[in-house]
Amino acid sequence: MSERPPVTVRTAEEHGLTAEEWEKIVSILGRPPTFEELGVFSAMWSEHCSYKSSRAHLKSLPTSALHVIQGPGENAGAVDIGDGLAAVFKIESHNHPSFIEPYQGAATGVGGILRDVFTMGARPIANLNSLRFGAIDHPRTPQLVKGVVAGIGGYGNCVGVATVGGEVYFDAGYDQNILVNAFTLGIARHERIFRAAASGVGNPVIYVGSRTGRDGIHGASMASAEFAEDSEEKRPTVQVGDPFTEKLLLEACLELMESDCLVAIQDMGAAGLTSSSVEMAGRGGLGIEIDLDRVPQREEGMSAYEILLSESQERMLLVAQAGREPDVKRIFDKWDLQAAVIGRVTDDGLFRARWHGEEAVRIPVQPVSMQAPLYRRPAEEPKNLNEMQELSLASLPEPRDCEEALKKLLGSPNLCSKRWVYEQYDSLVRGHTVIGPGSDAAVLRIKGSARGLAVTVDCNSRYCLLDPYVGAVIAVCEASRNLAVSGARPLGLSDCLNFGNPEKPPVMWQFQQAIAGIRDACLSLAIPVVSGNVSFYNDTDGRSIPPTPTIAMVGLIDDVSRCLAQGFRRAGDVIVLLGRSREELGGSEFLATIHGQVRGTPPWIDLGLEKRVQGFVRAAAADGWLRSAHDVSEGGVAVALAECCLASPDRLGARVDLEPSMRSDALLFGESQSRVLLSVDRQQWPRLRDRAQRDGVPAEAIGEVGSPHLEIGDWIDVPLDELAAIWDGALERALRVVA
Amino acid sequence: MKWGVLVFPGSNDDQDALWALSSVHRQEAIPLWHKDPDLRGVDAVVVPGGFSYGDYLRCGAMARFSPVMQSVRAFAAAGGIVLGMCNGFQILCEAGLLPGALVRNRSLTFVCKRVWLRVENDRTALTRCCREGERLQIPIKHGEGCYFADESTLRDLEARGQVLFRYVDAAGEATPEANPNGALRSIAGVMNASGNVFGMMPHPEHAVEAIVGGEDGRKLFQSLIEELEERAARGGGSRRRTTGRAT
Amino acid sequence: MLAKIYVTPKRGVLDPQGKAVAQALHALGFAEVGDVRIGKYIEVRLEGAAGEEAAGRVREMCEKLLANQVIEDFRFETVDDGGKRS
Amino acid sequence: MLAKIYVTPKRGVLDPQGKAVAQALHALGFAEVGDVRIGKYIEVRLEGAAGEEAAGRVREMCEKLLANQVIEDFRFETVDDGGKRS
Ligand SMILES: Nc1ncnc2c1ncn2[C@@H]1O[C@H](COP(=O)(O)OP(=O)(O)O)[C@@H](O)[C@H]1O
Ligand SMILES: [Mg+2]
Repeated sequence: MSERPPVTVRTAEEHGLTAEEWEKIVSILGRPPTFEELGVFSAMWSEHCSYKSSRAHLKSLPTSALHVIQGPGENAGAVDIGDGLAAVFKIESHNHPSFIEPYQGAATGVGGILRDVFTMGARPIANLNSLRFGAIDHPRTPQLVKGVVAGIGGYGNCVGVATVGGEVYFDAGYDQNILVNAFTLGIARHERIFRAAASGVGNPVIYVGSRTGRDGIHGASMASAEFAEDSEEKRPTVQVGDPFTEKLLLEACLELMESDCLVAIQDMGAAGLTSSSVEMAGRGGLGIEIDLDRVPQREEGMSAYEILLSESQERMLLVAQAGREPDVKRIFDKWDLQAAVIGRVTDDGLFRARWHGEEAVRIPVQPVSMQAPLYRRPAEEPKNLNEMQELSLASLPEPRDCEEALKKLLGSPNLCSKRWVYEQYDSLVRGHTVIGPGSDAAVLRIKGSARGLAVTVDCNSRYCLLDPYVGAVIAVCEASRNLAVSGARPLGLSDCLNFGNPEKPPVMWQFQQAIAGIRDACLSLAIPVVSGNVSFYNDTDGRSIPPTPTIAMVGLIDDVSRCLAQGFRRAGDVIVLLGRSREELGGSEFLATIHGQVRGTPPWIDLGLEKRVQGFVRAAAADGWLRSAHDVSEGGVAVALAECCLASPDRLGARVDLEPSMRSDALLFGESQSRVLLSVDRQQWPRLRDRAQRDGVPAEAIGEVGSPHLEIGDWIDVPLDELAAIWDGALERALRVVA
Repeated sequence: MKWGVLVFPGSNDDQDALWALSSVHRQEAIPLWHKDPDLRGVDAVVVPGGFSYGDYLRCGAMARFSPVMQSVRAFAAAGGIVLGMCNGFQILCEAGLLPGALVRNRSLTFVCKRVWLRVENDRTALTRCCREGERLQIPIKHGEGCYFADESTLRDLEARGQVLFRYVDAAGEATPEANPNGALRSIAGVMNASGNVFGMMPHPEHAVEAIVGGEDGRKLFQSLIEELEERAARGGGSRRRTTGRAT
Repeated sequence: MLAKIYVTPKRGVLDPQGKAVAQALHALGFAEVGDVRIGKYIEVRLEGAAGEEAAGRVREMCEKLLANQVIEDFRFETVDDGGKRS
Repeated sequence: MLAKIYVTPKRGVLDPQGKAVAQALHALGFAEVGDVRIGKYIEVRLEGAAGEEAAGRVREMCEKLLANQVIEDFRFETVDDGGKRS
């Protein structure tokens, strides 16, 4: 390793580190770092790995409950689901890679989150995804959508994990910065949950999975250009997913976990070999020594720096019991995978990497994490917030034709059917799917048990833009409500906090507000946060995305045969509206689609009422009193009613009357919170009404199922077939722009 | 009866096939690992869905060379019952055990949904519990399920009753709209000339329990079970009662 | 030695991808585009092999694995590039 | 005129398809096989076009649609085959 350029504060700055951070590194090491060491620090201290701008704030989230087995801090969170089983889950972003190469970016996003979950010893049973694209008529949007959706499907389908739900929204705020958040849920036995803490001095460190190439090397692009004669050659490349190898890795790792050779395991995600080594050593309070020459390599002539920081996919690092190397090898051989012993656990608290016989890296492990930078960045309310929140209903003309407005809403990209998306996903494989995509939450049975799990992912970023605190409260409530209307009780959530550049005070303010909103909603509904991910720097050309704190939530259903879907089931059933409607249109889909405005304040939310409504629906579902349930969200009661009809297996219509207590547009399309549409047997209704009264939940019979039309008062009377034609194919029509 | 479900690297619906056979139909069902040529005395072989070997070159192209498939070939030649579903169908075609090939869906996208099938021949081991013309609702999930064979092969298939299922609409008509992948003549499943090797793109193993999407697939497994029981009762004699219909 | 192998859909076999690409090219303003057909291009590096015999082996690879002759045709050429990467 | 276009994975970019085929060829006993790389081979028929200008158009098609230059390279040749099918 001769003739290496001197490493200076300038090199550090080119790696995205600040001058103070450089000083810190020098003081930790007692000398300037080598080039490789600098690479390690820059990766470990990047926002992505160190959470330096968010850590201080994330601490305020509630993370504990009796049933929490693993909270934040491991590869994924875990909660008890009875029968000695645990649900293991996490959501993660893959935004930037998906904008550069939509198919591969989205595919590798799915691959990454799957590894996070099976690393814990869980068999993945379901994937979800939350997607944000720019305006549907933005020239890049169709290609991005097609690529991302094909990538998610291409990877998940091939690995054999069902993709059972998600969300897709279009908004000009994401024109230059799409969001691709992927979620995986797995099931593990309590005693087989694995963690990533190295132990046992002398135990071998084993590399398994794909060979290492020059994929996505962090910060290396400019840095290596200086000293490489062939800079084209060393340019970091886009990561390409190999789902087949992932499938083998999944099966091999789960098989290995059934044996007793495994001590610790960690996937190689961001900052690859470096972060997996440092984190495993750090969690175990030990050291790790590796020999880079023994790392299986895909290309010739890779440097130590590249091997350390490569983000090649489908790789895992594990620590096994000394002497059990042959057993490990036998399992990986069976699955035609490589397993190479590349190092061992040490007691010196150092991360050491040798290359060509020399020590290229020698870093004390604890300080890398303990003394990682921590920032309390300045926050300031956006200057235009007050102006954005202004909305005078008086100045908005009421629609002359509400039926036209309903049709326009149902054909809009945000409210139309997402069938075109989810039919590209295998939602059935492994046979857990009781309710697949197309309802409020997906429901999965747990084989060998009467129970089931419900999962959903939600966020209305328009609300968050107008008021990030309330927006985040609503995101948590909506997720929880989606579980309630499926009959499930929330066990925990995983958040994916997508924001702009945290160095901008207004972005930091949005972030803090959103955290406070999540915290308050979680405390009120008693839902712990068990895992999550922060994605900052979602800006392009100085413009930040709307704040998007995506909430993925998992709930339990004691008797899965009692779970509910949103579609009407039987003609003659009574349609019941729970909750209170207010005259509010701020931040609504109606305002955006019909009037082209994003303004006002998001709907009012009363956490007490929310809790009562959810508890009521859950109990009534468990008692088998309900035929269907659907939460009222974007598009209000009219759109929710249409969805209940369109999701009905027999496409049943409805006849509904609403008290004209307010403006027709607010009545039909307003998005007041804590509302749910139920359908119940006529005989059952009086009992349900009494129970609602007892529980302090406003409940009103508003109509009856069954008619080939959807009729709402004097405002709307439209054949279902017509609505179906608008709603069903809208996305496909909108995307079938030039390939 | 004893069933073997092949497991290739990349098989995904192997677990579903095992579940359908053992937990739902109460059969003895064991996985058969691709590297092991021993069929362990099974009475029937299921080639399951998934992405064998990643399906990176062509679906099913690599699986046919595996050691277990050499034994399956011999098993089929001796009249043993072999059922390929989805990727299993692709593998059997690639292996030459069934005629034709499965090419990219007309839409160019993967498609997962429940479809209607019409039973075209009820005198086969796979459909003996169905009625001709009966409709079954069974899911599909594939990116390359468009059945292709040249004209003369198609003619022979039709003439010999080897077409098992067609994609139809709710009214039972084989319309272009009801054809989810562009399959020629809406073909969803076929059998070989001797009537013991079956291939279909839809997944009957995902339609055996009401709670997870219907029970129409049961009739097909039930058919095979009855066939095997009958064969056993005949003392493993002639394996050719319900073969292709000569019309 | 390097074998360059071309696998193309047989005449008469559906090529939905080719059709879609032709349509997309038209939509992008390439009015002169007629038929488009999409196949595979495979480069196989052969160590230590040469001449007739190597060609025979490549043919075997194609027949056995690389092409499905029910739906695809193949052709190939071999170039002796002194073992360099293409 | 006929344009023959070759789209190949960029160097350094993982080619899972090529990797899988190389392994399969080894398993089939083709021990001499080294690296395998799989790309696309596209034939585009061009009506009434010719020469330099046509080549420019083909390049444009590749850049705009046929190759994904983040992960793929392309090259092409044009042959004047008098409008016959290849
Ligand atoms: N990206 C996606 N992947 C899978 N399913 C999706 C996706 N987007 C939407 N869906 C499904 O479409 C249905 C409607 O979505 P959405 O309107 O967001 O529901 P809700 O408002 O109840 O949360 C849901 O069942 C959802 O799971
Ligand atoms: Mg919802």
